[in-house]
Amino acid sequence: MSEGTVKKFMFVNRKAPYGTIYALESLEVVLISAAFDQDVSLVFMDDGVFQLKKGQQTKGIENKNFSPTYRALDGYDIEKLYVEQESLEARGLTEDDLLVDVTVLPKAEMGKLMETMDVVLSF
Amino acid sequence: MSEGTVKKFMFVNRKAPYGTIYALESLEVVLISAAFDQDVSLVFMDDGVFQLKKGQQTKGIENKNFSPTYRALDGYDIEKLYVEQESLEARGLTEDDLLVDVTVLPKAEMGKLMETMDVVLSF
Amino acid sequence: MLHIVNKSPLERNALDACLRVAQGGALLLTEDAVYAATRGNAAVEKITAAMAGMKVYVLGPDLDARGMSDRLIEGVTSVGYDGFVDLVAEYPTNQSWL
Amino acid sequence: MLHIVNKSPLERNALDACLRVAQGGALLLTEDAVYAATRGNAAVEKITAAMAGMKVYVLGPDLDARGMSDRLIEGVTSVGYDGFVDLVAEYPTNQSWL
Amino acid sequence: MKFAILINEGPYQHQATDTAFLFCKAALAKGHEIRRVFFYHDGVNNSSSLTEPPQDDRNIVQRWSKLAEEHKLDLVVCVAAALRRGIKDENLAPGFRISGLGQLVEAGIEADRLVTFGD
Amino acid sequence: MKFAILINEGPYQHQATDTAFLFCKAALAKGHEIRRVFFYHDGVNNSSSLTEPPQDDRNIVQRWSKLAEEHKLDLVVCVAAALRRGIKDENLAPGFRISGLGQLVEAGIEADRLVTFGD
Repeated sequence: MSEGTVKKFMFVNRKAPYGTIYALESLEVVLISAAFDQDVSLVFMDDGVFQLKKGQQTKGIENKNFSPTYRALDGYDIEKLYVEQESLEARGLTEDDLLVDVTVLPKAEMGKLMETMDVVLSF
Repeated sequence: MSEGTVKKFMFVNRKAPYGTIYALESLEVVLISAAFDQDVSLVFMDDGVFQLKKGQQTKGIENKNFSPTYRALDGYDIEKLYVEQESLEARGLTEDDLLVDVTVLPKAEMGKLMETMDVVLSF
Repeated sequence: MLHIVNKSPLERNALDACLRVAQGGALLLTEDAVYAATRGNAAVEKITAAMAGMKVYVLGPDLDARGMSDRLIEGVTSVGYDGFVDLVAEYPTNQSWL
Repeated sequence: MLHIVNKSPLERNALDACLRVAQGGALLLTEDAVYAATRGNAAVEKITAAMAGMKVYVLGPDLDARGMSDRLIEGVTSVGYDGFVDLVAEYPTNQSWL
Repeated sequence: MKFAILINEGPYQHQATDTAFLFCKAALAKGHEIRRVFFYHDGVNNSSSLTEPPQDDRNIVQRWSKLAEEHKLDLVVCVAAALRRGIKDENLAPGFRISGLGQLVEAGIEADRLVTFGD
Repeated sequence: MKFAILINEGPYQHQATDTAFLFCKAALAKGHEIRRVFFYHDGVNNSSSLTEPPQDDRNIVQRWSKLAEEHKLDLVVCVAAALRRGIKDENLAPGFRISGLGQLVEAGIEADRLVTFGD
């Protein structure tokens, strides 16, 4: 039954990187989903917007810097990246601070986008 | 060296019961500490005040109701129970809602009490 | 869609995030989130405001466990695990605000 | 005493709880809490207010990991793990606001 | 209706897996199908055959194994998350199997509803 | 100075154990003594001999074992928390030992400072 089925998957990232593993392991699911030819959207809101911050240097915490992977998403045909505007603003960030090109949406637009999905996974 | 040493231990409980195991496992440490004849204080603040709420019935979530243990603390000579007033108020609770007798302290008094401790453990 | 929140409203930002973004549908409060719909909790105003645009449910067994069943605010519906299942079936999509 | 906070100020209430109760001493921000002391974060006001009564430190390696080193607000001191150790040694008691 | 379940937290530490279990039981009692239960993040720890809770407490792992046996449930533990956390075939409880993340995406595609339980 | 360390979260899921490790290394480098590292709650999962992280990632468990060997550290895993979560002698990594909660209280009494790392 999954043969040929294309669903709209949304991965909602709401947590900061490194403090917990959710950001990293969420990215692993996203990469796998690409292999299934699904319609994939990524959302970054709340502290999740920090995942996309430029200039991460993790040597001091002896942890793997996985942020370059966001730049590679393009190569997996994952191109729909959405960031909530209010979340960016509350953290003093702008689009220029982010590693990748994203679509910035105000909260209500983000909510409407969610309503159009088939499967929403939140990390 | 521990022979005869009496330190002031404070256990700070800030989390609601059942949602996570911290409240239950914190109680286990507290009971053990009694066996070491230390000067033990328990603090309940933020969602930790919910640990002391009367009327807990856990059958529906198939979990163990450990709240009666708070009533047994007395028998272990653990009698210093402090609750932060602001935390109670923000949750619509009063002393009458609690399973055990406590000393209610406003935030600044709680902070001063903490300063008098030797070891503070937070759960 | 069905929005599911399982975090205390006074400890985490999950409920705030959900209510900020959600466009109607239903909200189910489970686990530590049930406190949000209990009389006197500082989060009650948010729930009351949310009820204008969405149906609000609470998982009854979680209320009972926490000794808060007699404090459920008016207008919020208490359901069991079977009601939780029905809500998931009723709404085409759901999201857990972790 | 030394207060240690490791939670993001916009996700959890740990920093709020600490600042509400703490009576002076020092505050060390680690892990996701370092965001609280970065320019433009909604929590900066709280940190600035806290600095009137306590010394505020941030764990540098955590700032670096998050790409926020160039945004540390003025008046907050960045320390390494060795500085973390020194702070623990300097203050007779410490508390981690988990 | 066909459900898929995602569980992101370990046993005892968080209530998430308790809620997921009671949800599954209720769904099965109503005649729904559970297409797959996928364990990710610390959720993989739900499959450890070595857990031994106190006598008066629920046995979370055994409870899953039993439910799987009774209803032929497919309990899948993410291999990458499991390796990180020390879950292998040698300490895998009955009824669980270790496989890749693709099983989660596939479950999301094939099920009518995917419900996530976590922290 | 004598330190005692309490770790409440498991490996990889939370940064707490990373921070604790780097804190211990720094304290030892400064000539302080680590009287004991006590693993509680999900922290007991730091002692699993079965973890196998990806090659390019840190090996949290081995790192503790190695530090324990080099500095004769006393790494104690709470028995009650360990049983709940499936940590037993058969999957206990080198350098760790399983014992009771009294070891935590004792460490708090004997050390000059107790520092907690958790979530």
